[in-house]
Amino acid sequence: MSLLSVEGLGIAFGGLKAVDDVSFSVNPGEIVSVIGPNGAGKTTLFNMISGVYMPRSGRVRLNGEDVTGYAPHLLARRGMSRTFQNLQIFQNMTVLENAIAGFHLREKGSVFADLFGLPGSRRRSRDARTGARELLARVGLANAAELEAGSLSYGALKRLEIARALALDTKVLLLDEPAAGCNAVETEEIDHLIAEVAASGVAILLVEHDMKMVMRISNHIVVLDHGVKIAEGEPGAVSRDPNVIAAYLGTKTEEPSHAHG
Amino acid sequence: MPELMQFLLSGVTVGAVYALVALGFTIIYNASDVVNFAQGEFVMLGGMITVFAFDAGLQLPLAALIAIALTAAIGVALNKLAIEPARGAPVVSLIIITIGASIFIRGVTQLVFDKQLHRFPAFTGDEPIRILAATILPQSLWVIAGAVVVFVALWLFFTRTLTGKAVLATSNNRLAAQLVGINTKWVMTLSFALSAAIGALAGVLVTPITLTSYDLGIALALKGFAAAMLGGMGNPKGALVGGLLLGLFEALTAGFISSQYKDAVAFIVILAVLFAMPQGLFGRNTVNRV
Amino acid sequence: MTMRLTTKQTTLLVLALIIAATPFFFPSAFYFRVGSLVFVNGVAVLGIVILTGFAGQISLGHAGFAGIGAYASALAPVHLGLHPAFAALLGAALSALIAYVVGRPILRLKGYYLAVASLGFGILVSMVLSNEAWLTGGPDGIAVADLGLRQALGHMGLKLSAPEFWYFFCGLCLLVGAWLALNLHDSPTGRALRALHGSEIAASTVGVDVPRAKLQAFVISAVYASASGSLLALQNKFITPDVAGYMHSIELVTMAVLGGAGSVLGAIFGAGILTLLPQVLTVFAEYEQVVLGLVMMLVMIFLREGLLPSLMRQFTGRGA
Amino acid sequence: MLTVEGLRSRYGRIEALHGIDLHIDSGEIVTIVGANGAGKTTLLRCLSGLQPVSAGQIIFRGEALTTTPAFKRLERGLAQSPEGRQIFTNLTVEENLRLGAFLFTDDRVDRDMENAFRMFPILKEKRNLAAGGLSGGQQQMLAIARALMGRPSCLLLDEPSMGLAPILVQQIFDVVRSMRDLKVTVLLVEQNAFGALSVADRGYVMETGRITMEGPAGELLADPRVREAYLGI
Amino acid sequence: EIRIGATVSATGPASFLGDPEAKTLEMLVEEINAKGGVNGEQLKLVLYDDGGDPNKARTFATRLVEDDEVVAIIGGTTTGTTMSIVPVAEDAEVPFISLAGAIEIIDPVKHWVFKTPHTDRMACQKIFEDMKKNAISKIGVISGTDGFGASMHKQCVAVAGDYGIEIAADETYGPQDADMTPQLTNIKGTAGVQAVLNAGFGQGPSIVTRNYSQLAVGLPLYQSHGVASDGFIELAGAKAAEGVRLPGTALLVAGILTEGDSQKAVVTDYKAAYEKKTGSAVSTFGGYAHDALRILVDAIGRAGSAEPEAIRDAIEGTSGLVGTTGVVTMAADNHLGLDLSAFRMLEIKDGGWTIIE
Ligand SMILES: Nc1ncnc2c1ncn2[C@@H]1O[C@H](COP(=O)(O)OP(=O)(O)OP(=O)(O)O)[C@@H](O)[C@H]1O
Ligand SMILES: Nc1ncnc2c1ncn2[C@@H]1O[C@H](COP(=O)(O)OP(=O)(O)OP(=O)(O)O)[C@@H](O)[C@H]1O
Ligand SMILES: [Mg+2]
Ligand SMILES: [Mg+2]
Repeated sequence: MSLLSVEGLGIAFGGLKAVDDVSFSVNPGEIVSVIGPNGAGKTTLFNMISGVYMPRSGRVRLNGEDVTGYAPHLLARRGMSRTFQNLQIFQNMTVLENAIAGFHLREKGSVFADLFGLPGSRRRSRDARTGARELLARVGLANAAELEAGSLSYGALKRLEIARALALDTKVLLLDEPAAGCNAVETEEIDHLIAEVAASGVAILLVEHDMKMVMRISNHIVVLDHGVKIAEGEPGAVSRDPNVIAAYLGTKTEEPSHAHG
Repeated sequence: MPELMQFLLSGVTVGAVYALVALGFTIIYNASDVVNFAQGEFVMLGGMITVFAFDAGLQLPLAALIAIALTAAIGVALNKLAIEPARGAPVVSLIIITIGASIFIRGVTQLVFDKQLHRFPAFTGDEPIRILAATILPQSLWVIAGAVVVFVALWLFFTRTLTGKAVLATSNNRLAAQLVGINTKWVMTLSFALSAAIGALAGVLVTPITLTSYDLGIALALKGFAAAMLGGMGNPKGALVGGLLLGLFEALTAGFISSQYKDAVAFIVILAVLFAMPQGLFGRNTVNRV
Repeated sequence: MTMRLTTKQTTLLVLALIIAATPFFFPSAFYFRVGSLVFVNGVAVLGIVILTGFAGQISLGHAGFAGIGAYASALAPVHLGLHPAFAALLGAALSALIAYVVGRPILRLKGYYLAVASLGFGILVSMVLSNEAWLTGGPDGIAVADLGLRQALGHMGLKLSAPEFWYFFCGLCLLVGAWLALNLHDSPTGRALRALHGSEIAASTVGVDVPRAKLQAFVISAVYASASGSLLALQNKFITPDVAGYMHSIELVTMAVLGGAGSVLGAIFGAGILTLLPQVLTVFAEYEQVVLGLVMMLVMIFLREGLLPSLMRQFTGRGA
Repeated sequence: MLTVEGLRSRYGRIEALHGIDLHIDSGEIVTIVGANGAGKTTLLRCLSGLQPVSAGQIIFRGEALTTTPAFKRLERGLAQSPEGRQIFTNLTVEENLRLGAFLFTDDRVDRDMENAFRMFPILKEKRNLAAGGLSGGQQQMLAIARALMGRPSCLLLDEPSMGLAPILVQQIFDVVRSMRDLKVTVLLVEQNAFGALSVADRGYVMETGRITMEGPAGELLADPRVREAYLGI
Repeated sequence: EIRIGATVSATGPASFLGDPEAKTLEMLVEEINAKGGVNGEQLKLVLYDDGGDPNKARTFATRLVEDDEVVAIIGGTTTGTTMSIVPVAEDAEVPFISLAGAIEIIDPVKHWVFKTPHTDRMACQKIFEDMKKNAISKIGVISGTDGFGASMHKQCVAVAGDYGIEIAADETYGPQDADMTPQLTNIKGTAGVQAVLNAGFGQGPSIVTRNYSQLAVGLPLYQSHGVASDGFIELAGAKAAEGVRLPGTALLVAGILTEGDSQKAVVTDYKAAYEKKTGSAVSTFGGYAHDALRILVDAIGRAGSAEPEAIRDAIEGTSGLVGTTGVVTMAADNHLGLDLSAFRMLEIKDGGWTIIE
């Protein structure tokens, strides 16, 4: 059974059907990419899956359980985490604290233990701190740990978000344009990170406009246009699909061809 | 029911006072996202300066004009000296600054003028006007008319003029506003001048009804704030409707339920409305995509 | 062991030192009185630190809880025969309960909408306190029973005058309050609060139950306010509805923000400044308001993170 | 047209730019490439006046611009499409564009707006909706279109292709190219170094607050260091 | 030098009362010192403004006794502030003369506590006496929700029965309200009401009076001593205020007191001096402060000592002292020393005050 499955999901804003009857599924260890033109409904799809928006129709199943419209923190408890296209950083905290916040589910205990600083609470904090430092090292932000999060550059914030999302005991990870704002070399680093995470058995759902990256790491690609799924399949097949080329890829003159694969 | 009619007239009178104060909040809020807690002091200044100018022998219209101009200047000074230097500070800090400013203005007023209650004559006499067995003072009509005129002017300003849009843009994204060539400092100056002038105008209109004294501002600011939030902060329509509704709730509660708890009932209604509509009746629903 | 822990220990140490050492410079009991007021206000302000500084939620009605605490201490001994100390505890429990019930709906609101809703709550409380004169004594206030602890200490050989007793007792309460708040700051719950302050949506995606966390902050801060109200009532042995008034709510928020809402020591510092200021300004009573207003504006303009954090930054290059 | 000499800028105590020298001739397209945190955005913010300069000079069309307030720089002809898009989320798409031409009240405003709509048809579709509801890429288009509404003689673009679908990325580079015909000077900051260097005349490479390389775009594109560090080849 | 302490509400919601009190105290101390002081010693007034906050009042009271080492305290503009000063004065054993109205201040008698204003109860009694005289037995009451209005309301409800008066309608308004027509409409609509009584101070009563005339209620309107100042007629408007009755002090009608009136000299002097010094009209409240200081100075003089205990005893022995509020004669069981005769029933006629007894 697939870990995450989406069945006939749909939502509308005003008259606009932003997402319309979209279905697909993701298995553990698999990387599924959602691509499509700007405004196709990719982020909206993410928002419905992760409980930010309430879908108007359709179902989201996590591990077989119907979790449609569950609040994000309930989904987090069930192992879903995500990053945001429009960065959502805790600006009032340090980089390290941002990462520690990712461990919330593992470190939280009773308020009383926290108020009275009981040993249990202190130990959990300590563990989270250690874990967070490791994660920061993994995304290349070890040196920035004590800085205020607000002082990072865009690309660094992007990576901080990924670190925070990884901190959860994730089973399903939703990444919304993780490589935006990163150059080709940095993108490749993120590639590796994602592949590594997937290899550990996490189901990954990825939205990304960097086709090199998408083609390189996806097992499966879903193509949206105007909220509707217009194609689906292996990277190779999708990239040759004339509909996809017309709606999304265009004729590629800008990409250095030898960088493919 | 003549009682009902009387309650309604009372509600509209008081509501128009609240609406005028609430309308004063809109411009500064729209330019900077700051609720200016010194708005009540502008109302007070409008009344007090008029009183003293009038007592000094000036014609009432002239006294009122001086009061409005002076208050606008004070508004500009407040912006230049206190708000502008604190640019970029978090909103709570700005709230504290405006509260500080209101205390300061109150303190100075009490030194420059006095701590007595004052009033000046109603514009068109005190002969009550009868409407369906109930009565209303002519000055109330002035207040209502004032609220409506200010509302229309503000509404046109924000929907029909580029300057109005520039004001909105400034609060929405100050950096971007500068990038498109908006002189955000000037926008702020303008906003404070206008807000203060509207406040002073309110003071001039309501003083014959409510009387004025150096410490009248707090109560008015609170009610005006509540009214503005009920209607939805930043929207002139909200300020007008919120003010009138608040006045009506109070009057009807005082009339039919309990005068002791009229303010309580008004607040409970506000809570209920906000519960159903967290942005107030006409508040803009900010979309922030993630 | 880590940086953070030392911050906490320094804060507590500094606080304890101030409480213990300043009395050596006190020429009269009046100073004990003022000192204890600083601490009483400090306790309430700590609640604001948790609610506003940590969780970023504005309340303009927190004095309402101080009112509940104060009047519980005044009324429970008379009507329920409780010892004043238990009455104060009852007040805290009642405040927590009311905060729990009220907090649920109003914490859904944001920013100024939350401000106006909490304002309404505060006004409601003070209105009940002054309107229900049969129970509360109305606007003119009501007498409060003696706590009796001073006498008890006296019997045990520790003889303190009333101002001395209240100074040290309130100081102790403040220390405990500060210790709790500091614990919270660097605990999982505290981080969750600060996280939702930064971004509610991101906080919830990392698993923070945002409404619940806000409610926790609200309830905890209500208990602080209630304790502060009880201390005030017990110390003054007399209480009026002003304790729950709008002005008092504003005062509390101002103290917190002026001193530095995000910092425990800073906020207490703010409570100190605003409590002492009127006493200092009596020399030019006429200008008191003018000066108070000016101080508020100047601090916020030039030290926008609040007095203490800004000053610390000046000296050490980093916030408190 | 635009000359920058010894430009330094700091965030609090930390200096982000350690003396930048660069120049752009009239009508030129110049690109800056560099890793995350190199200081590209900071440099553009200095140029458009959003970020205070601690030392050095900015000279634009022969006049010093260093202390000119941000809002006056558009009057001089300098427009920016900033990082993070910075659109007016509470205003409609059309209002955003109209404000882009805040300085103008002539008929050309309408024509420019029609042009913008032709360039990005989706914006026309959404003209009466709050810009905050747009998708990330749509907002990016709006930010670029808004900058163009200001009739700049020099356009500063901070990662204009970010978040855009490949088909639109091509289009953005086409737009940049078309600036050459309109005699608009362009300073382009891009992570898509390949694309940027392909359209640009010249390029600079920035590393931790310093310019470390400069030259004609073609040369940089061929430089092995650039290829390894920024093109991933 | 004899140090006298005072804490009044010169600012805040009760500044309407506290401001003239502060000015009066300053003026009189200056006057007394100019005339050589008391017992050959100069008076030193330590005056604080508590802003109407009982908590602050208590702190200032502590400061007065602990730091300023005053021999007596005057103050407590409101009942709330007074009640929080009382424990301080009692503990420190310093005589305290309050300027607030409530009867609780001196009933039961507290060893160190005195007061100068009539009690609210006396104001109610005076008004009800007049109503009774006019065969009024059913009235409507409207009162402010502030301390003054609430306290007077409570007392009036308590003593109404003594005069055979029934309160058929009972309404309130907030101290800063702008319109009271709904409440007055309800009173007007209550069957059988023969008169209306308004307990309050500040702008409320002026607005009530104007609304009352707007609604053409047509029944006698009684105001409280809380509005007893010339300013009231001006604020309410002479036309609206016409016929309003209230219990006032001699101070208010200084000009029309008969030559033989024992208070004439005192009130005329005070009024003239105050109005010259401040440029604003005297009010009953300044008069309270005037009387408090006079009583204190008189007591110090008689005691021949500035010891708190001696002063206290002397205050208790005050007899026949002519003040602005009345002729004060205290006793061990009477720390007020005024009776109903000190109030005069006044009516506003042709924009001025007349005595109707
Ligand atoms: N809250 C909202 N209010 C109004 N319209 C919305 C809202 N959310 C999404 N939309 C609309 O739904 C459509 C899909 O938007 P979405 O953000 O999902 O696109 P996307 O595929 O993520 O695009 P991009 O690649 O540019 O990020 C867009 O046309 C957008 O304007
Ligand atoms: N608000 C800030 N406060 C403190 N430091 C900052 C701030 N903004 C940026 N910095 C620092 O300045 C340096 C340059 O950042 P800048 O944003 O200019 O980089 P960039 O080249 O645009 O990177 P990216 O490609 O990630 O957008 C970085 O080290 C960053 O951490
Ligand atoms: Mg998207
Ligand atoms: Mg950048």
